[in-house]
Amino acid sequence: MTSFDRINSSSIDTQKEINFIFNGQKYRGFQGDTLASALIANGVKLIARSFKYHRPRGIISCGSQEPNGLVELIHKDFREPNTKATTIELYEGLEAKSQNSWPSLKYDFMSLNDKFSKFIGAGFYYKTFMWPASFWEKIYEPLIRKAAGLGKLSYNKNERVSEKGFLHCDLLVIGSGPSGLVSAYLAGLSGAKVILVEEDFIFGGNLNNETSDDSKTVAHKYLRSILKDIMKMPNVRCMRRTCVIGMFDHGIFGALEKLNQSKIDQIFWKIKSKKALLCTGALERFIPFQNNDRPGIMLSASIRTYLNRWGINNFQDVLLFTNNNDAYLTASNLISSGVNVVGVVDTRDNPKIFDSRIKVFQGSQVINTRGKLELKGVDIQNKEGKISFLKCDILGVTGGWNPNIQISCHTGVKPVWDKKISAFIPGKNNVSTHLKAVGSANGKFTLSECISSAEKAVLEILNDLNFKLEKYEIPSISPENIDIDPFWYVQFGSERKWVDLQNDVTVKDIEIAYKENFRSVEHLKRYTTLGMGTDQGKTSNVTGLAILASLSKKSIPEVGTTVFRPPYVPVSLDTLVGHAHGKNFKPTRLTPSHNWAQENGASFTESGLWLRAEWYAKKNERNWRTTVDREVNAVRNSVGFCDVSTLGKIDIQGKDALSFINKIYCNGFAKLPVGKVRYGLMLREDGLVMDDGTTARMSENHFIMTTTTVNAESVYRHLEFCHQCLWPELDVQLISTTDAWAQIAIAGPNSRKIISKIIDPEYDVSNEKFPFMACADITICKGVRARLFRISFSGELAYELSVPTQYAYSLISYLMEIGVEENITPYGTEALGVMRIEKGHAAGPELNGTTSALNLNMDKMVSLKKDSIGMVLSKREGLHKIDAIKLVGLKPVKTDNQIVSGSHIFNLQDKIKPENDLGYVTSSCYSPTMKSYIALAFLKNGSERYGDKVKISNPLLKKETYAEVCNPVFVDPTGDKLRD
Amino acid sequence: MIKNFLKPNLYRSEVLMVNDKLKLTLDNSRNIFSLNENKDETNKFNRIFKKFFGFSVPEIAKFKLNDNSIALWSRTKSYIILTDSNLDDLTSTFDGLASITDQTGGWLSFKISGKGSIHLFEKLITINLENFNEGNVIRTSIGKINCFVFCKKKGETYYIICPVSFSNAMRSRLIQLIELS
Amino acid sequence: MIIDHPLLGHRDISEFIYLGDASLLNRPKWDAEDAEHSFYEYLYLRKNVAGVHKELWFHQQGDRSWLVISRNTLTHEIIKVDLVGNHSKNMEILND
Amino acid sequence: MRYNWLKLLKEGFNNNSGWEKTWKNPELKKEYDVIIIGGGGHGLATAFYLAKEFNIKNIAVLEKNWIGGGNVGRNTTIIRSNYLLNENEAFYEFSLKLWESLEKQINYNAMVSQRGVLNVYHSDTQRDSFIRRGNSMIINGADAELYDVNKIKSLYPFLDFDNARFPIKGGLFQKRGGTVRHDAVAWGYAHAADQLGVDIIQNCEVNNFKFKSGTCIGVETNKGFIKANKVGCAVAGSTSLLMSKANMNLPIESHVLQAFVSESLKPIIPGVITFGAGHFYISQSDKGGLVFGGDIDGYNSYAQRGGIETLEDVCEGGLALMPIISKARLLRMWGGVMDMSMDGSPIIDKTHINGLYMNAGWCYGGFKATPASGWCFAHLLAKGYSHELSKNYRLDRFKNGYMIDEKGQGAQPNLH
Repeated sequence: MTSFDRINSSSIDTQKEINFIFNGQKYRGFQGDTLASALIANGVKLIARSFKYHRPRGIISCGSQEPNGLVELIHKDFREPNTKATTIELYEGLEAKSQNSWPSLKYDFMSLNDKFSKFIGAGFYYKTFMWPASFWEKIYEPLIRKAAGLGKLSYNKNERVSEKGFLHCDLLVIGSGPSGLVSAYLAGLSGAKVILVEEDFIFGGNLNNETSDDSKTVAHKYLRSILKDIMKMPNVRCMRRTCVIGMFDHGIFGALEKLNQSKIDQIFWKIKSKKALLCTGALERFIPFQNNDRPGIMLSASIRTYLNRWGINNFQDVLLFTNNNDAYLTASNLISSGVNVVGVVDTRDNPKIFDSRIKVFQGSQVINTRGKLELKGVDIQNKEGKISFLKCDILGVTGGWNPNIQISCHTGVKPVWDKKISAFIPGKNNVSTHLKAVGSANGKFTLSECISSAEKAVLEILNDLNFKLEKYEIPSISPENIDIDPFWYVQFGSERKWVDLQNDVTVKDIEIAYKENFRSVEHLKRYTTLGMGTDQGKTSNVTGLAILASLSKKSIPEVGTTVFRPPYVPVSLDTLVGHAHGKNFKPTRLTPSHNWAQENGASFTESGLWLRAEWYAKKNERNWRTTVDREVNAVRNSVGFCDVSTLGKIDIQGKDALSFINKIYCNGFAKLPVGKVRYGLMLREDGLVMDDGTTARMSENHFIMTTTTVNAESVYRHLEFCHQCLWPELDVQLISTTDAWAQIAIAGPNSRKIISKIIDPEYDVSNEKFPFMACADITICKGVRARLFRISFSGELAYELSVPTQYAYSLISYLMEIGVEENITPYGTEALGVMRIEKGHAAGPELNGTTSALNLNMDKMVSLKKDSIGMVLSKREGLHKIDAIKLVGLKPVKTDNQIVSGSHIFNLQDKIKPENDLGYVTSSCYSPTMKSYIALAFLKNGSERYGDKVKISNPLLKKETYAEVCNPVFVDPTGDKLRD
Repeated sequence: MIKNFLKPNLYRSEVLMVNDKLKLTLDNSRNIFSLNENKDETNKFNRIFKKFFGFSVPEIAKFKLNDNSIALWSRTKSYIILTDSNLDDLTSTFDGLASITDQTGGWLSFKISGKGSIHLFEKLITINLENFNEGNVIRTSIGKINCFVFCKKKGETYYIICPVSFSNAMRSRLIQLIELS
Repeated sequence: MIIDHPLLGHRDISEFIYLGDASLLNRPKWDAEDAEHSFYEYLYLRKNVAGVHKELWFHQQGDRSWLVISRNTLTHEIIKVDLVGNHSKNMEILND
Repeated sequence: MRYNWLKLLKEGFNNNSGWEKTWKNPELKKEYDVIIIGGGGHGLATAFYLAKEFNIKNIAVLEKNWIGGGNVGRNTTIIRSNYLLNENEAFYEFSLKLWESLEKQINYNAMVSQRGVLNVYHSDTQRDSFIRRGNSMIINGADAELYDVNKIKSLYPFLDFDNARFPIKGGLFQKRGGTVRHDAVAWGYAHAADQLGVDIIQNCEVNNFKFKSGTCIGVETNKGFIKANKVGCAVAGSTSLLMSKANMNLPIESHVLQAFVSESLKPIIPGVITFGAGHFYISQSDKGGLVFGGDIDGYNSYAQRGGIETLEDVCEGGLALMPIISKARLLRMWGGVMDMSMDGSPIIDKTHINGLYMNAGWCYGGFKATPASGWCFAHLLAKGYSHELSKNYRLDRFKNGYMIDEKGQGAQPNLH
């Protein structure tokens, strides 16, 4: 039988033939097929192997509830594991293969497990593999891990990109079956903004699965016509191939849209909806009986779907097993299209027969099946207990229906049990969103109920949203009757009866779990792995619950409910990332000097989001150290410059700016005169150091605060908090101007020479007129506005010059021109770091959020006479321990011994034990100025230990050296250079 | 006007990218300032503002413009001004009424026009574009970059103003997305 | 989540940064007798209610305003959003 | 019953009909020497060690729902002892040692799997703090190695070395770190405690304490009043709610931490890997699922679920670290409610009320701490004073300024 014999169907285009490959073999299907339908049409029944016992498995369903039909989809440059054949839209050249089987699908080595199933039932591993302990990682676990797992991951080289987006609407309709269509149509008529999403690649849901027999013709006509109208409505956005994966807080839904003809592969939408309707229909239940997992055993309504939607009738002898009327519809449809229906095995004693052509085995059950790789036949047992064999190659099973309620549980609302249909329906009072379920998703299974419940719900919603609905028409539809008689599983027999096909959870497993006191639903799930597979228990959870209920002689709602969590269907992680991967993981921030630095051979380093010049290597230089030493020497001996624009710059203005700043810093600012800069120490309210920097008073009410690069954002937020939340009465304006100004540090004995060459004549930068810690608004190069601060991070005579960002490039080039005779040298962050260590300035490693002013030897700075953030709690006992660690300098006993940052410090005679731990090295470098390695460290009682020798222990790198404790300021401790 | 011999990088107006649906232009001819009203000066500030710019203070989340200037509401009593006037004009005018901060060169503005713009912004920002009308401005983030977005003509012309340090990142993001649409 | 900003309407949570319990608005007097103890309670001790919680959020990516949001910590439902104001207004927000 | 090969074989042949309850459902007594409130990992471990190490016999564990339903059943199963501060490192190393001998002690296979924990770093500053941390580990008797980028390339070739926004420069590795089957920890402790006569009472919710002249003499439950000499609370996530019944405001906020698991895949990820330039950590379960997580959602919450923003942030971190997982599919996400303390470190201490003790503030370090937490809490309950290793986890440390702040974030729980 080939895929070419199909009875006619509107959902496939038999003119458009599609070639595809499955497990290396070529097949043909049609436009409109899924991989599953095409395989079934080609008579392929064996598709996969199960997770634990590697049992042969075939397709049982026709949607995302499929537990068996998982394949690996093979693309040019990557593979998609665990893909459900039932959801793959067939395309030309599609290639797929089975997973979890070796050497082949037919002969799978691991199916040995099946033989030992007795010994590896639920939770067996918790009770063994314990002896000897060392064997777990070495032997048992590797074996288990090798056996476990389904598909394989591959490097993803997908050229087609993922994007993300955000949509808003009044009403989100999830699902385009009968209820969804009516909902979207009526809401659309009212003018409301509607989004209609459909997981499938065609709209219509169940409409595509049924024949329009007399009872349904009217309804189907109507539904097809409104579908056409909806498509034309400008206020209705129809999105197919779009699956809502979850409902989140405040009416936000996550939805994944697949695009097949676009450079964009998929878009992950967040949809903010005022109201939402769940029109996701219902999922057919399976019935556990002995060996109910053979290829050829399917869900009854899915068979009907393959017949009606995909025109597949290549079944030989079909038997159906049911506890409700739906199976008879499947039977009739099959018979009408020429398939031999062996009969319907009905658990009910006297079911109403609709179709005289159907042979009925009433009050009977299927108790076992035969056939290895494919179904050959079944044993049934009638009321009297008489067992007989029936030959068949397809067995359709239906245990009734579960409303597809998963999404309604995502915000933590538990479903409720509906006795009438013996199934769970969505819980009410869904506080955090306004989701309503209608139609089958709400347990209203018949077409007439679907349409009427949708109408009712939409009218309520439109009323709430104040949309008026003009007149509309809905035809009256004759009600049907499903008449279900709860039947959960076949008692007969001791062989395995599968509840969860993918994870190989059987009735027996549930019995064992119960026996061992795993009686809460959650215990059951976790112990047996029931419903933990990629199908998320869509076909198994409720059945498992029912079995647990019958074991504990309780009603199902008494036993508990199963709460579903997002996502509704598994989604690949790249969907949730969109554009933000690789280099785009985080945006890159460039400094004003970036282009110049690039042209001048800088190498760059990440510093937060920034890229900063690390150093400017010259051709002949041996290594980075040579370069950095040169840069440092240049500054110490003549002059160099460095882009420090990444420091946070906050413009503080207003009448009360000064008193505000005085509350922010713990040291006094009240007396800061115009034209002066001051170092400020910022504490958190808990009294520990938050950040440090300088603040300059440019004019009466205008201040410029600088923060460290890392804390720029958090300090700004902190200031806004202090202003808006603590002291709103103050007249202060805060503006972050980090991007507007390029700030260039010009440092070294010759820096004043350089400044004099560019500053406009009317300004005087002599030491007298512009002393250490002076600042001013100036102009340079004939009128370029600029700001000059005489501050120094390096300890040399130094300035920081700010110009509007767009002048940075040109200014730097100009500095290089005029600085030739001083051999002006650009330096990077590394040299900057070396010089600040030489000068004993605290930076990131010292301001690590756990250090107090005392630790930094700055406790005298904290003014107790004023209100400032952190002052009060900085007085706590713990922040004034007698043996508190203090910032110190370290000189290695042998100058060429490196002192590695992160090493811990011990007294010479002490053992390396926690109780002897005296502190740690925070920053270290080679100091070309001291001609030695040096370091900064926190050391207990540090300030009293200058001159002492200590042990610098680094067991991690198996290093130990000795160093002498000293003043952290290595260069110019008296600060003369700064002032001359 | 400055007649110095340092050359600012001028990002005037250049077209960065065009296709049948969208056009991306860099549009930077003006000085940029933030203007922050001082405490308890509202009435006087509003009066002077109207006199100086020729339009009244923009309401919350709105912007005003004429041939010389655009004024964006950025936060309560705070505005971003793109204008031909220079710092001295502003300081002299608003002396004591407002704090002025020169941001020229600190921000870069991208113009996005074309019928594809709605579908572009769906993928860039989270607000409801249905209600984002001509004359509206928001401060938000695009791909983790803080920026202003304003609507000159609904569904047609929008502007993104972004910090200069992020402008390369923003630029490549916009170009990439336009290429896809 | 979506926060209904008093001035700007519905804005996505990604634009905001959370600080914590709104009682942080009520900073003790620095020069009071028991300042150290009251600052300890102010900074460290929390009611941590299960139910409607008043909390401080900052509109980092937006208008840089600090908001007091009344949010149910059991359902994440937001009941009320206020801009912080002068001290007396803030105390009203805290106490209402 | 003791579990072993033979038992398994025997049961296999007799159709698995002879298995007994893993823990019994005993009758609730009127009085106990010690009542532990909270049948999570910490509560059950405490009961077990009380009975085993401090031989107190008359013990009850009261669980308001089903045991192991709290954070022990909702985490990313990681165990490690790679802390920076001595106060923490010593404690967590003790915990790791207890993990190593756990299964023998409880006769239950919790699948303690020491396949190593790798923290990668991306900058020199990060390297330096990792070196400091690695040294703390070794000084406290733990194991640690510093890997350079080449070593990492050879061991974890699937990480992003070519196109990373923040290039990997190296990593800190702890070989003895790894994962444990989280549910099995609760079940195993329950099983072992039950064998020692501890009463494990499920569906028993404590509504209030009963005090008599400043002493706690028992608890009011939905099953009535139960008398006790000592009451220990181990209800992380709900600590504030419970302790408020003793009029306590705590230095704790409740926050949601989400965890995520992918579809089952063939083994690819050895041990645990954490990202240094974003919020992401990952391991692979024995069943093949990628188990991963990131930062807490960041706002107070008692809902056992989080927002989609965190999921996106976590996935961004994941793909930035290892693009190979792009096509792995997210299967489930869930949230647990954390006791986030004001310095990121736990509290194991007495309260101002005699006979009332608390074990709380675990932030998201709780799971790996389970054995040591149980042991030290049992010590405190049995002897009335703190175990040497938990003596710094005092409730009054905030008042006196002795915070134990690994991250240096200060009094902001959502940043720890």
